[in-house]
Amino acid sequence: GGSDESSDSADSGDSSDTEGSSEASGEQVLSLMDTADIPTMDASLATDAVAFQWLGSTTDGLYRLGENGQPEPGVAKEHEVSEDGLTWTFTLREDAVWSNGDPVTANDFVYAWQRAVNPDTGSEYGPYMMGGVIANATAVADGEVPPEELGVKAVDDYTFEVTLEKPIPYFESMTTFGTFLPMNEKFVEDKGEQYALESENLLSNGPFVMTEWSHGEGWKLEKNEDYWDAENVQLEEINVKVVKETATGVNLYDTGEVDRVNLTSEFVDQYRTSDEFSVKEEPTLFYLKMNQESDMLSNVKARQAVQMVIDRQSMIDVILNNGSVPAGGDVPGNFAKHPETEEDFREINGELVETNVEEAKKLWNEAKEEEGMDSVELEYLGGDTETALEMDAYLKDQLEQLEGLTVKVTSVPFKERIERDKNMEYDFQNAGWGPDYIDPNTFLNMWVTDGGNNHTGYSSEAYDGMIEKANNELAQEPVERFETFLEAEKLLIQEDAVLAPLYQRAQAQLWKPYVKGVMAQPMGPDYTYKYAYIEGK
Amino acid sequence: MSKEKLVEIKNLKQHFKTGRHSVVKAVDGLNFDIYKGETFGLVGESGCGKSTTGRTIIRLYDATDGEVLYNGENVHGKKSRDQLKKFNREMQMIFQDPYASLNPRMKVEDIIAEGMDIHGLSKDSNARKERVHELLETVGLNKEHANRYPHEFSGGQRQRIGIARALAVDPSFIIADEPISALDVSIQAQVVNLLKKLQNENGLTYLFIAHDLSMVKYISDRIGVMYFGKMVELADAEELYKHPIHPYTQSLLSAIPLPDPDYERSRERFTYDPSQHDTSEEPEFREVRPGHFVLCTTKEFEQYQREHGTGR
Amino acid sequence: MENHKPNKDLFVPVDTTDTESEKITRPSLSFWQDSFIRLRKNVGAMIGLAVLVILALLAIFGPYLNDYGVYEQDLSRSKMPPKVEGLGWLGMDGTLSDVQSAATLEQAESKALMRFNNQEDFIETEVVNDGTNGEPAQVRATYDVYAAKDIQENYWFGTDGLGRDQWTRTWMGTRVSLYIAFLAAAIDMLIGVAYGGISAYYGGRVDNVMQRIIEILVGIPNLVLVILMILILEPGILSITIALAIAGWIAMARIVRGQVLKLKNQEFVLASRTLGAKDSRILQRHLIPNVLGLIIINTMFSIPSAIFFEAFLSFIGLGLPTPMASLGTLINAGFQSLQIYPHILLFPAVVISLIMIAFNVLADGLRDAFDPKMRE
Amino acid sequence: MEKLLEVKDLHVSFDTYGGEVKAVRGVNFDLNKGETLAIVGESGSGKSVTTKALMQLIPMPPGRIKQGEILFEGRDLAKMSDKQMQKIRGKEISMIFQDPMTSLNPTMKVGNQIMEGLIKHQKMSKPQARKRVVELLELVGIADAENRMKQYPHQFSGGMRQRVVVAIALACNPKLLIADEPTTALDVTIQAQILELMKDIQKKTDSATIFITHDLGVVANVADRVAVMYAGKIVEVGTVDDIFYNPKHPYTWGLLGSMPSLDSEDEELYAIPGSPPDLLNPPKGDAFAARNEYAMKIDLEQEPPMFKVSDTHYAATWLLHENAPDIDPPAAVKKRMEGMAKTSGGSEGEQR
Amino acid sequence: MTRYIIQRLIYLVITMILIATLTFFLMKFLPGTPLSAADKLSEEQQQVVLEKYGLDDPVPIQYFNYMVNLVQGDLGISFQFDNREVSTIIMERIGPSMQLGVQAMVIGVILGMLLGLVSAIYHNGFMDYTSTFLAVLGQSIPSFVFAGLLQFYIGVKFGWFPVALWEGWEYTVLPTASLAIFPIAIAARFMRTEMLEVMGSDYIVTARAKGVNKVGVVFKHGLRNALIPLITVLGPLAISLMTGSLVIENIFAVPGIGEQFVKAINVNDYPIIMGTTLLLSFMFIIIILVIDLLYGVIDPRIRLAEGE
Ligand SMILES: Nc1ncnc2c1ncn2[C@@H]1O[C@H](COP(=O)(O)OP(=O)(O)OP(=O)(O)O)[C@@H](O)[C@H]1O
Ligand SMILES: Nc1ncnc2c1ncn2[C@@H]1O[C@H](COP(=O)(O)OP(=O)(O)OP(=O)(O)O)[C@@H](O)[C@H]1O
Ligand SMILES: [Mg+2]
Ligand SMILES: [Mg+2]
Repeated sequence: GGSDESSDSADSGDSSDTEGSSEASGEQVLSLMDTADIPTMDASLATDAVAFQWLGSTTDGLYRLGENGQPEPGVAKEHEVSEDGLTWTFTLREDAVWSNGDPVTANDFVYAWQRAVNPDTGSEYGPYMMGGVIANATAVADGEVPPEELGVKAVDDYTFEVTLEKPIPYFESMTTFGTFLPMNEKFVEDKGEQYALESENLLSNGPFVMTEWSHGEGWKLEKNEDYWDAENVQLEEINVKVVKETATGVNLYDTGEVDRVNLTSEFVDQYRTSDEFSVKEEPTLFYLKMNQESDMLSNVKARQAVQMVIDRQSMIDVILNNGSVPAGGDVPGNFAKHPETEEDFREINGELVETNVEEAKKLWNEAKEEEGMDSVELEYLGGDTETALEMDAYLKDQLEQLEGLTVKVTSVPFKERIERDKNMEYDFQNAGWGPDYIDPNTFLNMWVTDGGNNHTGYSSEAYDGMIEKANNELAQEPVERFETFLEAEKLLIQEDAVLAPLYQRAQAQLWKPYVKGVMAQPMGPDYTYKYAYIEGK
Repeated sequence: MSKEKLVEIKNLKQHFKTGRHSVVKAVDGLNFDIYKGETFGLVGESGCGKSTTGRTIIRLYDATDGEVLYNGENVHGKKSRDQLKKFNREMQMIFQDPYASLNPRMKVEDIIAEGMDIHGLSKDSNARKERVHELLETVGLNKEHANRYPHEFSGGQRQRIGIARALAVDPSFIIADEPISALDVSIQAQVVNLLKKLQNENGLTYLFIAHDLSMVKYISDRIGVMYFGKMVELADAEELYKHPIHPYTQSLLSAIPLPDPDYERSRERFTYDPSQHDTSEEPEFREVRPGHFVLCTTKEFEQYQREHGTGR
Repeated sequence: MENHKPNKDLFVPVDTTDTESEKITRPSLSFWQDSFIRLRKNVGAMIGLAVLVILALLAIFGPYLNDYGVYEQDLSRSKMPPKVEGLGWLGMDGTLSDVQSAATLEQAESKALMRFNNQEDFIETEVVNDGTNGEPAQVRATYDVYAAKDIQENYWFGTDGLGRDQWTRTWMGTRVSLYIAFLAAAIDMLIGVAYGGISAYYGGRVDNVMQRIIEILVGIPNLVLVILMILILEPGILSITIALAIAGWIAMARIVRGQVLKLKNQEFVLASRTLGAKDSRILQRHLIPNVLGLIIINTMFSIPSAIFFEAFLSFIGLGLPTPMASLGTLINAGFQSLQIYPHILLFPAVVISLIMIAFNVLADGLRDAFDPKMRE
Repeated sequence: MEKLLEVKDLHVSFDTYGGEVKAVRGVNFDLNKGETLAIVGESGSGKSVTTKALMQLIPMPPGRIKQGEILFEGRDLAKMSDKQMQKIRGKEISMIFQDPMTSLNPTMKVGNQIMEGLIKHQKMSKPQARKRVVELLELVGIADAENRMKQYPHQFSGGMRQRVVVAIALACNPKLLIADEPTTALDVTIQAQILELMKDIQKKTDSATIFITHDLGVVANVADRVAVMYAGKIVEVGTVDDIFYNPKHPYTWGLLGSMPSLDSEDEELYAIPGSPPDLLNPPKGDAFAARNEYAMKIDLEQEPPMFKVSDTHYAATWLLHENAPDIDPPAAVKKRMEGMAKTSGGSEGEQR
Repeated sequence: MTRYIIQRLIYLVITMILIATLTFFLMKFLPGTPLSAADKLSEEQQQVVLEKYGLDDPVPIQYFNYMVNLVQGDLGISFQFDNREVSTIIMERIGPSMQLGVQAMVIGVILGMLLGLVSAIYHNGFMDYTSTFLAVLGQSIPSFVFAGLLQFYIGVKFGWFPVALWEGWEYTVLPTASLAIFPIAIAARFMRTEMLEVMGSDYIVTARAKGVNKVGVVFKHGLRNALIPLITVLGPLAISLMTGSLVIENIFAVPGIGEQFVKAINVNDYPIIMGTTLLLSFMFIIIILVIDLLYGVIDPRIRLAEGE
């Protein structure tokens, strides 16, 4: 989903040591911190990384993300896909139970998914994730048909059948996402409004149970002894504290109160030499959005000039200083692989933008001529966090190398930026995007004409055609589909210069050496703690 | 002394609201006249309403009831700005506290000339300056003082500046509200002498308020004694001193310490007990001896007449 | 008694009347001169004043004293330590240093070098603890950044994260902070004085209504009011100023009201009224000049609070938009690097503290100077 | 008579912005047991400073006792430490101040304020002290003392407050009572009551009193002896009759002359011209010279010593020097002297 | 007295209504919605969500509903925490803030007073200059700078107290200290000035003339009278604590209301902003009321004047 330098969870980790079978020793307690409270533990309502993280730790969906971001069995043992790719039948394991003893059944999925798209629930991610994916989801969400019409069915207690709108090659990875987690109907209805507001009003069927939740202060997870895979879970307890200031977090880390802390650039200098320092790559991409309805920016040469004038490497080295890498296009590196060659998407397409100030100035001047303008003041919509402010100041400076361009920076909170984005009240906008499922489509799809998150005024028949084709005709043809996406990205970035890619985010962090087995994930929950353990504390 | 009435005070009342339900009757039905060219002394203990009387007469307060006639004209009716201005020139006031009555941020020249500025009495700044110098000399200061600030002066000098300010608009009636009680003994005489001199030279009329009977007696032609918002006795100065009739007046007179050890050794003090009065009827102001009025009931009136007789 | 034998000639009367008697011995000084003399004798206040003047001068001219622009960035020179020729002993020698510890001396040494990107030519290492006493070995590395980057000119206050000159930015920030403070104080003074003055002078029903309004305003914490205002108006100099003005004048209004209430029954005001003065004259000539001292003092106190408030707003993310700098935004930016690049925080923090101290001391001095009890 | 107090060559100065204010410049006087000494003189002449110096109550800094001895029953108070003074203050010497409105602690119950000294100096227990407070309040004429002592000062009228102040001063039966303008803030009628009260009590307890005022009427009422102060010095001292009926110093003349008597006629009052000298730079010679219409050349050059008029009567003016011309006191003063002659038959009449 | 309190309470209600109205309409000016993923929803779907928050009604009706709910203690539901009642959220957070505030206030006022007293007693002496200097310093350095230094040196370097978090009494030490510095400074300076003023007044001289010793004079006679003006600054002090706590709570990871308020501001969570505003205003008015009553306790003159 949409990303902001600050709005994401501070939670991330090192996956250096992932052999789950290693012997655990010492107290199996993991101490963590998050920069924000959990907004909700109701899977239908969850929208942000913190919520998905802890939902993921306490609840198993059909599948869950395992090693290297690959789905591994959760409540579903296996599944079959029909010939046309539209009907998916999942076979559920029979030993999965809720923490109140109820078995996890197909109906729990039917209930949860229907609830997610039911307009009465007020879910935002339900319609977003399921719309256009599961049959009738959009119609249900818009209140045109009742939730019962959603394309999901409990064939029997342990057989769950899903009908898709169209073939979705990446549907398996989607089912790991928080919105698709099951819910115990009886329990949820019982609790009513109070459901998921406190730790007592929660059920879990995953590796951990949330046993304490002091809002604003922190929460505690304990090992779920009834978990079907309990024997592979070694951690007894996870304690999470809410800490907003990085400096405070670092101090807590130094005094041994927490086992991991995320570093901002200032602290990277201080800790880079530490053995405990590491960098976690994320498939989250940041770019400068340009409003094509603005003066000058309607001109493709002007946009190309913007792409070229920014020295991204320096920005990353100095301002971010956290292992982030320059973004070469619209799809991050280490995210999608060629179905046959296993080559990385990013590597194939390479750097689609280069920094060339001379060229940029030339293009800009040409554009000025074409547009008949001599000078222009453009508004830059930026974030209000410390790093964002610095970056914005830097970008302003960089952009103003283009003669006649004055950049006015407006710093607003994340939500307000989204609001302005929707109304296209900006000229430049520093925006980011993280994947909702593991497929290039999650990045490329939004730039189609009237795409849900386009808001740049970009509309290209050629581009729309390519994406359309990839998602329909080529749905069952992985290789060609992949290549179409490669083409589309080139068109988007190189020819039409819709965005100026900035960087792919990484997270510098300190991590106590005795913590092992934490896996970082590209989407959904940032980490899998199921296999984590403490050794040598 | 001509017996022409300059100011007539008729049933003057001034009540202050001090709370939702409490009212202070600071002045409660005063009747007296002040003749042209005389000094009318008003005495009474602290808080009996002397200042309030003075301030009400000069319109600093709007009277609750009653009227004040100046040259036969009611001062308290609604008046136009011009009429008010005229009145402001006729009647002036000298205040009790020489420290509080001069604006510490103004030069003496501006303080004295303020009335002239308001009434446009000086043609230009030279004329203004000259008039100020003239006034300063009249009150016994010199022109060098015009450029100074009040805090550089002693109490007596300040009081003289206050007098000069009042004189600047050529008033014919001056209310002096305890003009000397805040001053040192050695200075008091300076001010009193000055007031007397001005009266002789300019034919001023004074309402002289004080609680010190000896000074009042010295300066006044007639004296009114106030007690709790009411006038209890009114007579010529000599007469009042020699024949105090109302018990309050007697107690007041007996309390004044005089700079005469022998007198003091032999002095007897009367204490006034308001409950000694006859309460059978509302007391009225009656002439016990010629020109000598006392607040009393009929019964008391007869008694007073018996005791003090008519004339001697 | 001692027997005096003074010269007989001395026993002749002399005329003393008038010559000496009315002479005023003290020099003619206006109230303000008088106050100023007292202020001048107050060492603290004078130092405060001097500091303010110097800071103001630096705020005006400081940015031009070197060649760096306010917004001029150079990422290759980010976070440079301060360097002033001759002030090396103060730590302003253009080097960074850090202590690294590891199990063995070699490891510690290599870490120390790595800390500054292994630019061995410019790093001096020093063993703090050789690790033989059972504790981890510690090595201090001192890195000459200026030499390493071959920078000739000095950054007196170092640079910030974007390689902008901190000296220039600090004084630009001081400029903004002083501007905010003075403007807010001025508006505060205008509204507060007028409100309090009118309320007290006209009294009665006017006063009643105006006081009820104040009572309600008092009930809303300023902080909340200001934040709400800033949320509505976009963050920026203007909105901070407006917000401060909205919330800050109440104290002033109350003070002025109290004072005018006291003054308006003073005899010199009554005297003016008996002379027929109009309200406007009384307000202008008599009341305001007499409250002015208090107004000035109160303003002296509200100035630092305005500066503080701006810093606070910056800290919670409602400060000035980038790349503008106020002391508040600079402190906020530097706060994160407190431990490793303290200079980024240090200079703005010192300046803001100096301003606060100076204003506080000056206000105290003024209070003494204007205090009538201190008048001789 | 037994000497209770002897003040010798007392100098007190204040260090101010403007320089050294020499508030008291060599004051000498003594006081016998049971006697009332009135100190008169206009505002700023150093009356309060002198008496505060006796009890070491001058704010230090800026004030300081520059030199002089204050012998109280032979002990020099000027050399005592604050600790030692605490035993004397309130117990052996107590003080009544001018303003009843401000000299009581507004936040403390009246009874407690009186009790404080009793508990401290008389080592009384609380109930004992309370009983004594009731007695004292009744003594100074406050009815319903039991209840009144539980009230706060603002619930008392001005006259009653001044009575409380008197009660505080009297609490420990001091040997010396200093009353610094105890009635200036009061109305004439209440003033008379307080004066009577004080005289009564003094008679009962046989304490000595120093009574400060600038009201000669009050002096005539209370004093046995009078000291006239001018510009930090005592310029004339004598019995009350000496001062009123045979004044020798022109300043005393001025004071007396400026008060109208009830039978004085319409003539102009005798006023002292000008204003007192600035104690920052006291003039050379006689400080009063500038306002003295009888001033002589020598007044401008040399300070006059104390000339003896009689055993009880001294004055510091060159007019008493043998070389000085004979000068008649002003008419107003003369009249007073005559009045005296009429009633008691001699201008140098002795006190009792 | 009771009548006075009742009158004040009526004012309180009026003030609260006005504040509620003011904040409500101010909020209506602001952009932002409860949607956290507005970028992903169609207009209709967004409408559905808005309905849940009652934001689809016309503003006057929203206002009416808001006020009606407010009277019933219902402040609506938070934008950022789905389905959670604002009142619950605020109540959960108020405890730590109150504890910190009260601790800091008590420590601040007591220590400050002592410092001021020392200053006044040793007027113009070394102690006076030292404590005045400390007071000015405390008043001049932003509390968050103090907090950062305390955390680093006391917490990390010396390890005397926990660095941050909220798990027991010892965790309150550093935040309380950071918060108390300003009140200490203010109280000290005020106390000093007032004490000096009081020490120059007539009744102090009277007390000294009674033979009361210096300490007795200061504590029995001076203190109470010097307190009267000091009480006046308690209100502003309370505000400064509120201001301070916003950042201090952030820095020390205290789960308090201030920290939440800042967060709510940053994410435009209007129901929480409004709720917190109302709560802060309410507390503030109560503080002012208490202070006014305190006046009466300390100064008998005021007690009587208002009693009637
Ligand atoms: N503005 C006012 N509001 C309420 N009460 C007032 C006001 N002015 C005067 N009073 C009251 O009216 C009464 C008379 O006051 P006034 O000042 O006239 O007395 P006074 O005789 O001049 O006393 P003093 O000798 O002390 O000057 C007093 O009780 C006083 O408290
Ligand atoms: N604290 C002080 N600082 C400086 N000068 C002082 C101080 N106290 C008194 N003085 C000066 O000492 C001189 C004598 O003052 P003192 O109070 O003794 O006069 P006083 O005779 O008691 O007058 P009053 O009748 O007004 O009480 C005055 O000139 C006064 O200005
Ligand atoms: Mg009066
Ligand atoms: Mg005195």
